[in-house]
Amino acid sequence: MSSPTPITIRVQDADFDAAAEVARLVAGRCDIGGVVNFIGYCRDEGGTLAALELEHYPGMAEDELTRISVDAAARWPLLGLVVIHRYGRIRPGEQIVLVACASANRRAAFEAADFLMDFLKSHAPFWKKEHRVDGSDGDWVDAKTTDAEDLSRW
Amino acid sequence: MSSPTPITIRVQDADFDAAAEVARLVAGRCDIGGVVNFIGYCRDEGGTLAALELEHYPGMAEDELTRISVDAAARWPLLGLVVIHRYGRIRPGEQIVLVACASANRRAAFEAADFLMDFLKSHAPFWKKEHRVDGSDGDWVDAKTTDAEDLSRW
Amino acid sequence: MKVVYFAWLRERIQRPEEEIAFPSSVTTVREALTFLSGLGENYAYAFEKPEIIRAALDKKHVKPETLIAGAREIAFFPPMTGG
Amino acid sequence: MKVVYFAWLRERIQRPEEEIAFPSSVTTVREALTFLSGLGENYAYAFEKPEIIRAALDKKHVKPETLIAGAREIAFFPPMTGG
Repeated sequence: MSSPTPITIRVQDADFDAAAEVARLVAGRCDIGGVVNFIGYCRDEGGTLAALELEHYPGMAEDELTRISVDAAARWPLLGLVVIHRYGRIRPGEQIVLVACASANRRAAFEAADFLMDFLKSHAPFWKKEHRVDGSDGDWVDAKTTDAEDLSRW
Repeated sequence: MSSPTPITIRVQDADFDAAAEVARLVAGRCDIGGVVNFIGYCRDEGGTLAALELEHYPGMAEDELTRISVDAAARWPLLGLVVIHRYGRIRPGEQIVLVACASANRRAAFEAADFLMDFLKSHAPFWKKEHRVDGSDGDWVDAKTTDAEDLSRW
Repeated sequence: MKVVYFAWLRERIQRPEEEIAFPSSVTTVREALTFLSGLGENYAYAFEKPEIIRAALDKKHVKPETLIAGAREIAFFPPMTGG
Repeated sequence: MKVVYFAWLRERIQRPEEEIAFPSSVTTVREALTFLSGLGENYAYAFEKPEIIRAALDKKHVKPETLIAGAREIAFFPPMTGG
């Protein structure tokens, strides 16, 4: 890789446009063979959840997403990479997170996107609190034990 | 899974709108936790390629994409699945193929999309011919030996 | 039986499809391929590496030993390169 | 030193951040946590399971044995649940 991978990181309360991000990744390029794009959504947990409150550590969130992205770009031959993570109140059906990876090679794009999501979940300083439909504050979401298992794959 | 996975298969010469397909997958639903979306593009192969000619076996192409998709929906708890494959003349930078998988669960969506691309490449009756910038007909693209290795993962 | 060809098989045989009356001695896909490869130089060229040729009966993938009886359409093509 | 808390740690301690003058005997992240957990019931409750608490010094993940000298900001938080 002679040129560094273009990396876009954004931490924002506003929603994002995944298609516009992918369009920007591939704009004017003819060396990209594939883009893998993951969008994470807020679920309603069987109708019990009114919203998630996403708390983050300003500054560190951007730094960690950048660090994880630079790591991914060093491990796979990526031609572009976007990570966007929202904070604030997010309702069921809304978008929470976007990871998009472009590469000449399909497998690299899949692996890098998968890796980014695994590391983001356990390293980026975000925390989810549940607000229930019945008006009560739900619990803070617990880190899943599968997150650690996911990490051990890399 | 009480309801069958909604599956959309299209084989077409026209371009597609990946964002519209993802929007349709998630529309009105609050049980989807993630969508993995792969877009394959035509590369210019270092500036030597003018276009790819995508030949397909009408009828069998749709049947095979459907069969592979039903297989994926049986193996992973998917909440929606889209496969679109173009045929005809496709120029560098243009989209060739879309696979999108929705699931409550991130890992299922990643694995199913990866599986679909692996099986699609070696089982769906499409063939690529290269048209070179210098005006000559290039060769038919050879099946990669890595395609068989990719399949052995499943 | 309708026989269809794709990609460089179609180019070498110089036609996309044709009607072939296989003799009764031809019972399997492999035998059909061998029969076709004897129809002329272009066929011999198309089928010169039979081990890499794939086949479908009525638009379903089949193995060389599959019986062709009852099928309406047989297709021969190189390994697929979609995606 | 500026100390910041997130998620249920912030809720239990009932403040998002504060200025703490650690005594000179507090040299590591673990010692800082132990010191804080002695500041009152709300702190004791927040840090009741120290083994699950994560920490950052100047917005970088650190281990319990990391020295805090020179840092401007120390953060304590539960395991992260983004994504």
